[in-house]
Amino acid sequence: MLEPISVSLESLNLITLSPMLIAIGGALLILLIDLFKDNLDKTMYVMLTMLILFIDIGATFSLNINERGFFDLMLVDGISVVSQLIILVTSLLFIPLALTASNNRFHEYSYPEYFALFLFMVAGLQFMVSTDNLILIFVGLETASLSLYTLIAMHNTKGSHEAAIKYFTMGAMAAGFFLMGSVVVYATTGSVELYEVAKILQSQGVDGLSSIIAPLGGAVLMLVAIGFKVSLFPFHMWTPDVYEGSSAPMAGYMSIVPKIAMIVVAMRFFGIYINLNIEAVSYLIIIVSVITMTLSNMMALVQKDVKRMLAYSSISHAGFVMAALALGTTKANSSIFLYYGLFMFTNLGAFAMLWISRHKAKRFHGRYDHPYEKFSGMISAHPIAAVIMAIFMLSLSGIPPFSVFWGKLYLISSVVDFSAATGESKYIVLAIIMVLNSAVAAYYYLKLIVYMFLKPPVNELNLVYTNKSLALATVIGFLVMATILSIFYVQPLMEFVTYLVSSSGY
Amino acid sequence: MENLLYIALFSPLVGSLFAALFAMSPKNIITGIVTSALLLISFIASAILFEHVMTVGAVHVTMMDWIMAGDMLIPFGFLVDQISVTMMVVVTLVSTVVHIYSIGYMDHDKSFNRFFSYLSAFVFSMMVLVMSDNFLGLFIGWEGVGVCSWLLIGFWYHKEDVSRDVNPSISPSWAANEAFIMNRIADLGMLIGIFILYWNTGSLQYDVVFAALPNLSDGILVAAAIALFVGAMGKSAQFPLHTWLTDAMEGPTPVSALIHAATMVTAGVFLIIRANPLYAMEAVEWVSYFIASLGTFVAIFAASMALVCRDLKRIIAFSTLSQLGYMFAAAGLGAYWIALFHLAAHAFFKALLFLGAGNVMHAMNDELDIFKMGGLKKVMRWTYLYMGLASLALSGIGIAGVGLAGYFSKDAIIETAFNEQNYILWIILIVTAGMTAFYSFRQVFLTFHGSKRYADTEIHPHDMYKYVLIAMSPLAILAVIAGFFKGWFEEFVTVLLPAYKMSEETHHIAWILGLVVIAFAVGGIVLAYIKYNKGLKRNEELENSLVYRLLSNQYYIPQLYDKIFSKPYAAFSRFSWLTLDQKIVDATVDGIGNMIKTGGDNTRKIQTGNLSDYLRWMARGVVLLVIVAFISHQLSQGAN
Amino acid sequence: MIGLSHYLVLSAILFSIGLVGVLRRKNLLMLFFATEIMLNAANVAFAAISYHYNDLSGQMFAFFVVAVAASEIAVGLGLLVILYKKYGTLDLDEFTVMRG
Amino acid sequence: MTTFAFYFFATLITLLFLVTVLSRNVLYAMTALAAGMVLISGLFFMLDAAFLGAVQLVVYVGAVMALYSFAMMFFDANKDIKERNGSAVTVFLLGGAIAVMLVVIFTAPLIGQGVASLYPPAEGATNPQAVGLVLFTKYLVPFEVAAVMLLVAMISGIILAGKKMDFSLSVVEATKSIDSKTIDNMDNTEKKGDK
Repeated sequence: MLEPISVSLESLNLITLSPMLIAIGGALLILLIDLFKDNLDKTMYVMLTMLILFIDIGATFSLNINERGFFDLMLVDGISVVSQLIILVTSLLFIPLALTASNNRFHEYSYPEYFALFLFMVAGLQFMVSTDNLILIFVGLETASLSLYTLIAMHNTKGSHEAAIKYFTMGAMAAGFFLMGSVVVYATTGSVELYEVAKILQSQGVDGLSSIIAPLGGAVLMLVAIGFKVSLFPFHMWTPDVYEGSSAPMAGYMSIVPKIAMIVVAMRFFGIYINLNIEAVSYLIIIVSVITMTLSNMMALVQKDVKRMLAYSSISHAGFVMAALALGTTKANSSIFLYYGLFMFTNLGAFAMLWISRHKAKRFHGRYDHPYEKFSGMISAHPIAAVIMAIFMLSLSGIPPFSVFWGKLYLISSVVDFSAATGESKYIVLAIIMVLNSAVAAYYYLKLIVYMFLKPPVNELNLVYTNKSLALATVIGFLVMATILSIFYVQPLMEFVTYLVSSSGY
Repeated sequence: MENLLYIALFSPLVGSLFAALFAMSPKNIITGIVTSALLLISFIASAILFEHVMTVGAVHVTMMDWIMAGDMLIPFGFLVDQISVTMMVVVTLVSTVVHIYSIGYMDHDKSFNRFFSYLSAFVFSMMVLVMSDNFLGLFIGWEGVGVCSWLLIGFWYHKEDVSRDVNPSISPSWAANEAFIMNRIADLGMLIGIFILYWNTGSLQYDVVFAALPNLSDGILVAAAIALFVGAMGKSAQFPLHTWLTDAMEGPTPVSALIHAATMVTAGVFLIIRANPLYAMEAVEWVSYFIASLGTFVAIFAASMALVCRDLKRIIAFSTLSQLGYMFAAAGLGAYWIALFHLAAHAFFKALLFLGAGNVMHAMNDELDIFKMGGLKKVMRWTYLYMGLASLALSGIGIAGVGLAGYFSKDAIIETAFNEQNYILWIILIVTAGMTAFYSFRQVFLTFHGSKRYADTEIHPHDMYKYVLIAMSPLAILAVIAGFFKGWFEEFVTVLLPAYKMSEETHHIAWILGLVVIAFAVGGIVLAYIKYNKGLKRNEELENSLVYRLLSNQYYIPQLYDKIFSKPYAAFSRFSWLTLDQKIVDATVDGIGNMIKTGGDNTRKIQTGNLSDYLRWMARGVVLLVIVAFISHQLSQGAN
Repeated sequence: MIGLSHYLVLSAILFSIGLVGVLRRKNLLMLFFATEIMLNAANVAFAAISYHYNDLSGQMFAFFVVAVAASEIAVGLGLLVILYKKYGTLDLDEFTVMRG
Repeated sequence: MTTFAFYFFATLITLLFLVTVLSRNVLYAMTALAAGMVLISGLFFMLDAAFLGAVQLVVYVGAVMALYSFAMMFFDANKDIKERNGSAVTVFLLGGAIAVMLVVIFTAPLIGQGVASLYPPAEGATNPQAVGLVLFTKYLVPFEVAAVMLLVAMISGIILAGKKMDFSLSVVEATKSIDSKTIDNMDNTEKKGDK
């Protein structure tokens, strides 16, 4: 007979689980409420979800940094906390976008389960970032992804179904590659826990071609899965279609939250290689990200639809960020989080502006709902909306003093610093490519401004803000203020992020 | 003093915001008056600061620490020293005049309030640009004036696009975009320069950066100097990035006067003057020399185009280009204070010239073709006087220490070229001076003298409102007297800028040199007078008939001169304008844009919408990654 | 003697078979079959490595992969049902409205 | 004996999966898939992973296949599927290339040889017991997350296949879009903008 195992409760450090448990508990609560009381107004659910997210943020803040819990499975370190905060704040800003004008009720919000699935997804992503065990990463990732596919499809238009199936199928294939990557890691080191993997690789050494093949192959396979989620070329194909098909806020949400979670995983995984000075992996990531940002910029340039343009632009932003990830310095890693933190306000805001112009019956165009023409002459019809949209576009193109500018500034300066520190001039080339790309990118953002400010309106069917409600206006107002006033908080924010990131050695 | 500094800086911003409040409402004269008054306040504050700097010394305030993270510290402060206070006084003075002028000029425009909002916003950005004590603040001001310039050039955005044959600048929005894009290309260079400096000196503060310069390696100095100059080239429209400036004349005339003559375009010169410790380094000597040569080239290049131009505003724009060339020549030769002096003097008479042109346009119902004007001097007495004065100043008329503004400033530049024993530049600059005089007066005579060629149209010209004319008078006065302050100004700015003295020999023959210049200038005027004073017969093919008339009316110029020199020269002017300018330069810019676009179109084709294709691309991506990984491995092995 | 690498090569072959299926199938239902093969190929490898190192992590991983596969099918089939209702087909060549 | 069993299973599984991937008949494909899954559980038993083998049998052959057969009936797919499979060369080339790549990776020397096992099976425990011990201590959290995931899948399945999705609130059916003339105009303005 086997000995019973006794485990003391303190050693489990259950507090590390509290943020996820709050999200899961909240989701279950919503399901229960729905079970007992039908036909509650969606406002109630929105408020409840926001409350749960608030408590979740509080719980995340109260975590001690650099602790492990639950048989060392859970890992609460700086990047876990900062990414959870980004995820939760974005979610908190995303959920009120459900409160569209009362005459315009969209399909997904008629389900209380929407909010439950949303919270499950948040919990899955939180698990994904607060562990370095490949098993839990995989399970968390799949929980989040499966919820996300459903959330997209629940918008219930033909486009959203097409989007969901494309995302789902490509996601299944990416999951296969994630597993094969894990197999290679497991086969080479005998462990699926990244800190053990790092230790073993460190002790065994990886010099010579024969011993590098397996680790490099693992990195390639993992990069497929990571590249899919972060949308790097050529695994980005789903991005424009899925963003176009899903509702605008969901597209904005997807351009930030799942990506930041996967970036944390990438940081943990590729961090091993970078610490071991396996330069090939850094080059690999940099080459892919340079291709990504360049090609997606070129494709964004020729788009006719603003939403698709924003989709391509978010791919190019992701390429930007991945280039910094390959450096592995504290400054680069901190500026990645800063970048996404600042990008979040602007990008979510831009998508929210598309959202308020959405109309159930009137589509602007048989194929596109948000072509550039829709916004022409907007300055005369809706001056305030035009100015807000212009601010978001200026920010996205990295014009000071708006938020994304600071992100770009820190990101590029981290590359330059790295080059100065290592004395490798080729990283200066990378910085120049990044600057050139943002110069090209400015063209398509400014194109929208030109349409809004300098072109005459196309016809009567100009955008009518049917979707505008107090809640949406509040969220957008907040996002605009956050974008404009970034100059005042960027410095403490950077300090906070740097403190968190550096305290756990990234 | 600190308060005065903030008053000078922020009153334009307050004015702009005030006008912006009424941006959407119908014309309200109050916005014009309030913004003008605030600018006047700003001017007075600047003037007091000027006095303060002269008697006490520079004012340096740090408003706040802007970014402070890790090892990155960028305090945001303002510096009022001899250089910036000169710029401040010039900018606020010209702006005040232009604002008051615009109240009259924009009288009938329905976007009156919006115009003032933009214009004041421009002044604020310009003040940030000149007053900042670091490169980042300068860059922000730099971008700010770029955006305002874009908004103002495209102010009449509702005008339709037309073909290049009808209007060389197609439409205001097209011109605005061209200006913006060209400037962004240059800004990129500037940003790189700033980065190079920051990453090598660890700061963006002027004083810190300049103090650290001697420790840097030559290569870095040269790279920074070149990169910053690229930025300056864009803003100051130097070859080959000059095409936007003439097209920018699509904007309202006060805008041309303020932004595209007096202030913004001189920002490039300002940058070089500001960064004079860098450009004075031994290692970057040849960059400075290149700047001087390019400036000289632009001076004659632009002047040659002005010779054949028929468009009133474009002539002045070419002339601006040419004068900017002079300024760069001076700065490149190390005579920074002379460049700054010419900058200030030029601001006065060029703004006056533009405003005068605005009056003419206003009178002629926006007609710009000087061949369709003539004989306006009777009906527009004041404007005639102003433009005549300004043209005299531009041509640099004067003798024996008495003369108009241009006489002192431009001659000093030409003298500098001689003093540097750079006789090629000297000769080119002198010839340009002659050309300048010729085209300035060709324009004046064609506009104001001769017969009324507009007589068969419905136009009944009349002079501008009285208050507008009075408002222009300070500029006129300054255009006349500014030169007398030369010695005093030299004393004032050389506290900060390197003193530039002529050598003994130059000093001795200075009067001869001056005489040569005057001879050329007077020659130009006389030539113009002879050719155009009596008006223009416009019944024949213009280019040829001009040459023909010259031949038949030959007074001084022999036949040979016409055949060998004048005709090819006219052809060369046309060639440089049509081919060099439009075909090569424009085509290159367009070509790069098209290339990127085509690339986008082609790449876009892989996005077929078919899931199978996407999945296959993923698989291709895996194979691609393997190849890239292999290459990366080889690369990293090669590096070790 | 059958060693680890035999199993790993088998796993690689099975994975590639699944991949070929994913790439060539146009019918979404049959495409899903192929994704199952890919997941199973990974499971074989996990079980074999687990046996080789005498370490249970691999079996754990395989266990969770099975759970994930089951969940994916539930969601995937839900999507297929709704697609079939709206489009009347499962041929993915029909779902190409969004492109460019 | 094990050698024979391995090659027997391996060949059979490969062939069956090839049938799954290449067959034009859904029924054949599904049956082959199910049979392949059963044989894979045989491999698991050979690898001393009895519990995993059982799970494989129960979940795949029991649950997954049942789901697929229901789906097959729903989609009325009980006949040959017509597919325009296009360029078979690309597909097989890609598949082959990736197979070669994986084989190269797997046959490369594994540097973890001789590393001490982190989670060895408990002494004297049968495989299910040992699995249980690890699963409910170390891997309790993923286990619970997997439970959440299954809940998510259930909710998703119910919602997506539910009747409420038949009628969309997100669009009004009579979609009013701009006529083709406006689209032409759009193209024209675009061309003009390109200049």
